[in-house]
Amino acid sequence: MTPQLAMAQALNAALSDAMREDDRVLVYGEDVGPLGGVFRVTDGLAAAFGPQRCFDAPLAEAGIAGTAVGMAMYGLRPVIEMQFDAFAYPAFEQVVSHIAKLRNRTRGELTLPLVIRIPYGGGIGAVEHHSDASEAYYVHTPGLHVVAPATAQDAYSLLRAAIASDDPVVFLEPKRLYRHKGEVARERPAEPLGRAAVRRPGTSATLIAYGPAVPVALAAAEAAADTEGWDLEVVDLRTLVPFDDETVTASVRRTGRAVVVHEAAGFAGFGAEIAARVSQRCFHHLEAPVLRVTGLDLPYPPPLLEQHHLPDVPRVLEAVAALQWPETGSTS
Amino acid sequence: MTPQLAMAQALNAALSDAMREDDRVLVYGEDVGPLGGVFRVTDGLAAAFGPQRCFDAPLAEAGIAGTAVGMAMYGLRPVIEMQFDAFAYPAFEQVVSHIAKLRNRTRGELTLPLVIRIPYGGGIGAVEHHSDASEAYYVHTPGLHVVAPATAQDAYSLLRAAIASDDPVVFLEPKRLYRHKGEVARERPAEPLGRAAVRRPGTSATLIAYGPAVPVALAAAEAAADTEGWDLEVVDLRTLVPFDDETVTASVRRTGRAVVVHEAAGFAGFGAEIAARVSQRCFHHLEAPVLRVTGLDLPYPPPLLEQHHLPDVPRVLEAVAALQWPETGSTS
Amino acid sequence: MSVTSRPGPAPPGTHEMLPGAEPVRLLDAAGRWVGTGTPPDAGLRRELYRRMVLGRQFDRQATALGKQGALAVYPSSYGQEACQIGATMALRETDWLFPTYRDSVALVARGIDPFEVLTLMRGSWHCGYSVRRHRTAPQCTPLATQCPHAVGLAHAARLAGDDLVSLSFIGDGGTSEGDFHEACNFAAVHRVPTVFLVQNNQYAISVPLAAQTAAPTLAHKAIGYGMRAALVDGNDALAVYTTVTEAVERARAGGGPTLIEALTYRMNPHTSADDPTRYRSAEEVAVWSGRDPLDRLAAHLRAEGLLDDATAAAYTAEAEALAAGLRDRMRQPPALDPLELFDHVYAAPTPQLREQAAELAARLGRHAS
Amino acid sequence: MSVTSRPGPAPPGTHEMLPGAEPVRLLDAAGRWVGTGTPPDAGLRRELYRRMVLGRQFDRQATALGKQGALAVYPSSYGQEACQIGATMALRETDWLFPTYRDSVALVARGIDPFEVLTLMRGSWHCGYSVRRHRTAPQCTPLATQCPHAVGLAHAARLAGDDLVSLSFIGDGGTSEGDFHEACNFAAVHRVPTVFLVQNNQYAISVPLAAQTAAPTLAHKAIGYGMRAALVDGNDALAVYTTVTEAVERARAGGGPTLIEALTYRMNPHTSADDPTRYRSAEEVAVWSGRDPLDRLAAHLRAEGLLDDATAAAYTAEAEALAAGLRDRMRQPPALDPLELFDHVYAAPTPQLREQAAELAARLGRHAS
Ligand SMILES: Cc1ncc(C[n+]2csc(CCOP(=O)(O)OP(=O)(O)O)c2C)c(N)n1
Ligand SMILES: Cc1ncc(C[n+]2csc(CCOP(=O)(O)OP(=O)(O)O)c2C)c(N)n1
Ligand SMILES: [Mg+2]
Ligand SMILES: [Mg+2]
Repeated sequence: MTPQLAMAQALNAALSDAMREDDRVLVYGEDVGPLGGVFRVTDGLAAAFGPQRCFDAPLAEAGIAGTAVGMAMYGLRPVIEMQFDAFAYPAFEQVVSHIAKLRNRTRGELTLPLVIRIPYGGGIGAVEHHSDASEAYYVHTPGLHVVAPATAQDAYSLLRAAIASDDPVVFLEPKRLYRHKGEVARERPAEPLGRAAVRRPGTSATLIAYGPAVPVALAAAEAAADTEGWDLEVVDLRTLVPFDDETVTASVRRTGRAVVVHEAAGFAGFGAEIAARVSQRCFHHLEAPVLRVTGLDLPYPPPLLEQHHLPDVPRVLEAVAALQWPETGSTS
Repeated sequence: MTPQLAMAQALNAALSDAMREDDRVLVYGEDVGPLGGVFRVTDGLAAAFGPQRCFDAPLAEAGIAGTAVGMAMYGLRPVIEMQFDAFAYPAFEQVVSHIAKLRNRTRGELTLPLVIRIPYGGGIGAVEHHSDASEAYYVHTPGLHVVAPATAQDAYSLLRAAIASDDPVVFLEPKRLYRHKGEVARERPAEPLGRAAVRRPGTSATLIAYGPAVPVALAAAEAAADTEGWDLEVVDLRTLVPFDDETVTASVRRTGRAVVVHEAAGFAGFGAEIAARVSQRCFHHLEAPVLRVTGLDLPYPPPLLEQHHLPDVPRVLEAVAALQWPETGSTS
Repeated sequence: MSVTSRPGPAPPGTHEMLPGAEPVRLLDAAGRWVGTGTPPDAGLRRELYRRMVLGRQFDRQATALGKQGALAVYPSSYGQEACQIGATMALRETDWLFPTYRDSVALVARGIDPFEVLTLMRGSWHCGYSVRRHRTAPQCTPLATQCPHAVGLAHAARLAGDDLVSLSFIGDGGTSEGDFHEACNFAAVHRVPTVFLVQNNQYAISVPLAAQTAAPTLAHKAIGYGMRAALVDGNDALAVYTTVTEAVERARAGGGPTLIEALTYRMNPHTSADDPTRYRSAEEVAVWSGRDPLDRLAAHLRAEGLLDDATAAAYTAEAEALAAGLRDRMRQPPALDPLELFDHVYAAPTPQLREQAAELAARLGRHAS
Repeated sequence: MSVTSRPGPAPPGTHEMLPGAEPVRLLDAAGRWVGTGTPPDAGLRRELYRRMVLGRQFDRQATALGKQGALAVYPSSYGQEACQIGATMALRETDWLFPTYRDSVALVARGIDPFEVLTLMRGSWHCGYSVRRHRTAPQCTPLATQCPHAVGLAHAARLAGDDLVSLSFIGDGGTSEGDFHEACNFAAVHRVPTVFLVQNNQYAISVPLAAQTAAPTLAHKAIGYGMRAALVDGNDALAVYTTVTEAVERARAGGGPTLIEALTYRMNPHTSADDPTRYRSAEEVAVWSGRDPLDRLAAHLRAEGLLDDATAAAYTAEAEALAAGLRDRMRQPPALDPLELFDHVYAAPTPQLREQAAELAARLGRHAS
């Protein structure tokens, strides 16, 4: 029987399996050693693999990202942790000006097998700076892959794939799903990055989501099926870059309607790219404009107000209801 | 007669007028003092206003941005210069986690009248890191205004408006327009930020552009009028945040077709937001999908190849041609 | 701006940029005065102690609220009262304080309503007190980023001819960040009237000092900026108070910045969410328990006849009243208006924010303002 | 990874973390040996000089190409040959060099084809030489960002049990950046086999050292990291070579990192686009003209009988041939394929890049590969 693991445990398993199979893989960051990470994703790795393979660096994100570049240049495969989205910003120059560009700069001579793990997003009642959703900064930076799992299995498989990739990967781990359990088959071969998954087939409209928005989209689809009679398809992007146009476009061409759901602020968020591509590629199939249900265009609110910021089932359903349904179907 | 000034001179005039009118305005950064900036935008300011009002800070962008926060907290109105887009990245944490958020954090008690000037974009034959177009990172960050002038007059007026604003402004100066001349009326009152301008009225389709892409769009419109008989409207956004939905939407509803032009990489670039908004807001008026003509999804190329990356007139015309014109108009 | 370069004290000599071989200590373990000069004024010493008692009790209450889930998180100051309060009391009202998430007790000592202090940790807003009135920046979470703010503010004040000083708190871990480096360097080059106080509590969450630096002490960083250095026993409130006062007054007089390292210990977990048994021993904690800053100052005051049982009891009672009041006020659910979210993004909401506010208002069954 | 913690030299004592009162100088102004030990091997000294002559001529040629517009930009090394070449020659072939945009002459001395060195400045690609073959990172433009790379690489090598050392060049201005701080700190804490060589050429573009630091010297930053420090006359090739060699070999033996400051001067404008008359005086330049590093080493070699007119002429001829060859090759227009742009973004182009490549190919009238 496939064991049930929480997403944090699935990630831990992925790190540990990767470290066991390939001694070039090493893990470092802040509090990832003896403490096992503030979310315990690196729990036990220092003990199992020793302080050379899993250790705490001085508290300096640019330094962590920058030294990882050097390590990758020498043939290691570093997996570094940024403690929260907002604490990756000090490393931004290293990420944008080096990590994303080193392969290109050297005409492919240097590869950069490096994974930047970032506990991602909000919804955990945390104080300021602990709930940012920063994917828009990374997806716009050519040279980076960007991954956001929504299930424990994907957390495992996609992290294995990220570590196996010869390109740098920004790996966004939805904090509020860390304790969500799911079946995790560890023997499954790592899939290539870049494939979306249809989590729920449907015919009325397509919900496009990733990371922590996927369970919201699925819940909305269930609610819509129960109460409104809409049969919503849910596409989980899994990998933001490379983007799986094929799956997304095929779905929307079939359903003719689409809503994008994500947690980050909407303005110039990743949903803008999705909506723009879908609007262009499915132009003649669309019955209604592509809508977006996203975080508000605000600095992340204090935790006691975060529920108003985060997309939830009612907001998704509201958007679906606004998809210009033919008269007959408009009331239920 | 209104004098002709190069854009760099217009910016210099704006700084100098603002400093003269308001002694809370001060200018600092790297090489902005005796040298007058690598593009000479701050030429003469140190001599005219003294080394306290215009000076060179130690070479440290986070330090420059971070000290500016403290200065603004004390009531000054700092205008800081980042030498090139890519050299603003070290300040990213200060910009995102503080500059954009301090007003919000303090429930409006602290305002943050601070301008970050960034020589923006490419097309000047410069080596790596000197030609990035980084607006997507800023426009997605709530709390920041983002401005990109395309004419000498706007460079003057919008910089005055930015300095007058009580909110932080990221001010993107198109490097390759620094030497472009135009009439500059210095006595004109500063306009509020947030208004786009129709640079060329037209009826066939709308070109939406900002900063260095505006002259390209205008040239394309002229070429189209001459050779293809299309009458293209050109909207210059001027201010990216706040976004002037009204002007843009009105134009596209009238023309029914739109092409967005910008220099940054297309994927999840600001053009995605524009295309997504226009697609949604003008859904029933659109005769064709909104297209984007942008930089390629690559690290900025070496200068001898940059012309293949940057939007140019032929690419804009190609996109316009692809706007699903009715059969009769498809050949000329 | 009307600044002229005022003649100030001479720049520091090389020896002043290096800390002494031993930390400055004015009270020995038993609270005996071992300083060379005379101790600070008796009233001040008592007041220091009183605020430490209040601070300790506040911290205990906040820790309890954290455990009960009434706060989103609480990073305790237990053990660091001498640093936080000694330093805060060295400031004038017109000076500016730049605290971190760790420094709630400093804020209470600064006279900020304890309930307002906890707004951030409670999660009802990001800052609950008036920054301007208290001349105290919001508690800063992104490590070391408050340092350049403090430097910029003090520099601006100096340009304006105002004789105020800023003080930034920072942790041992925070000194590893680039922003600390850039702030120190700017301050030293421009001789900014600012003081950096490193509370070296030996850990950055789980990471011990040895994994943070190989320097003889953190105070040894000062000479790399050309700044004065001081190393002080951070559990000795009089030593902290005196050292910070000297640095602040020298800065005020135009003598430039100082980097002070105060040696102390974080007695509690990093925050209510932390499990310190994973990375440090009970023995180590026990050693530091024996160095309690309140006990030390109390012993001193009693030996000097500055504290009797009645006064001590009065302080305790005041502290308990503070805690009880805090507890009570925390019981009231916060009055929060979600629509206020839109009010403080910009001076005036953008058209897009107005649309979003209207949508939220509609969802809440209300009209947008 | 098969690392065990090898017993290495002891960590530095506090006094070793501070530079000497005077910069290390082995040749006086007239080229006389003033060191305590014996000078480096005669062949080596001659080779140093030969490479300096080649470097100087290369630099002159590149500067001319910059002025003619054949290069996008050229940051000259003129005056800094002793630093760049002395340091580079202290490395083994297996060691790694992390240069900046300023260090073209170091790359030539490292044995990289001068034409390939200039690829970045010419603008045909971002790096023109094989990084792996030469164990030389691409020339780095974002200031100080190369330092953590050098640290990470050397740390990885140590983990792998390889006894190599990395050396990063950095400018005086670059030391103000946070990345320098973070790199130094990591290196010292983990005792990484790396050397930081600060070429203090007195200016960061237009900004003089005094606006960059108030420290007694930049080498005084070392003690703040717990690292060994050295201050050296950067126009004395033997002093640079010897000091860097010591640091490199100590690092190799497990003795940890060293921060070296080399005092020198940027004789030319910052780059071909700069106008130094705006910020420095002709007198100042003239003073440093009198301290030319080539002249000093030449005087030494001649006095020691290690350089005669014939050899000098041979070096000059070799240098002129190098420059002429460079000039000729620069005349050929670069063979660039725009479609190659898509090949190196990822290991395999994304579907989106394949689309864009096809579009560009169509525009160029070609088929995408
Ligand atoms: C830039 C940044 N990186 C990481 C964090 C996460 N974080 C919060 S507290 C902390 C440890 C800080 O240690 P120290 O500076 O010693 O202060 P202390 O908590 O001990 O008072 C870390 C890593 C952060 N807040 N900011
Ligand atoms: C992060 C960053 N900020 C700014 C620049 C622009 N810039 C290029 S060279 C330079 C001066 C560097 O001075 P220094 O470190 O002393 O080196 P030198 O040029 O004198 O060799 C500046 C500011 C840059 N390249 N990178
Ligand atoms: Mg600490
Ligand atoms: Mg320099």
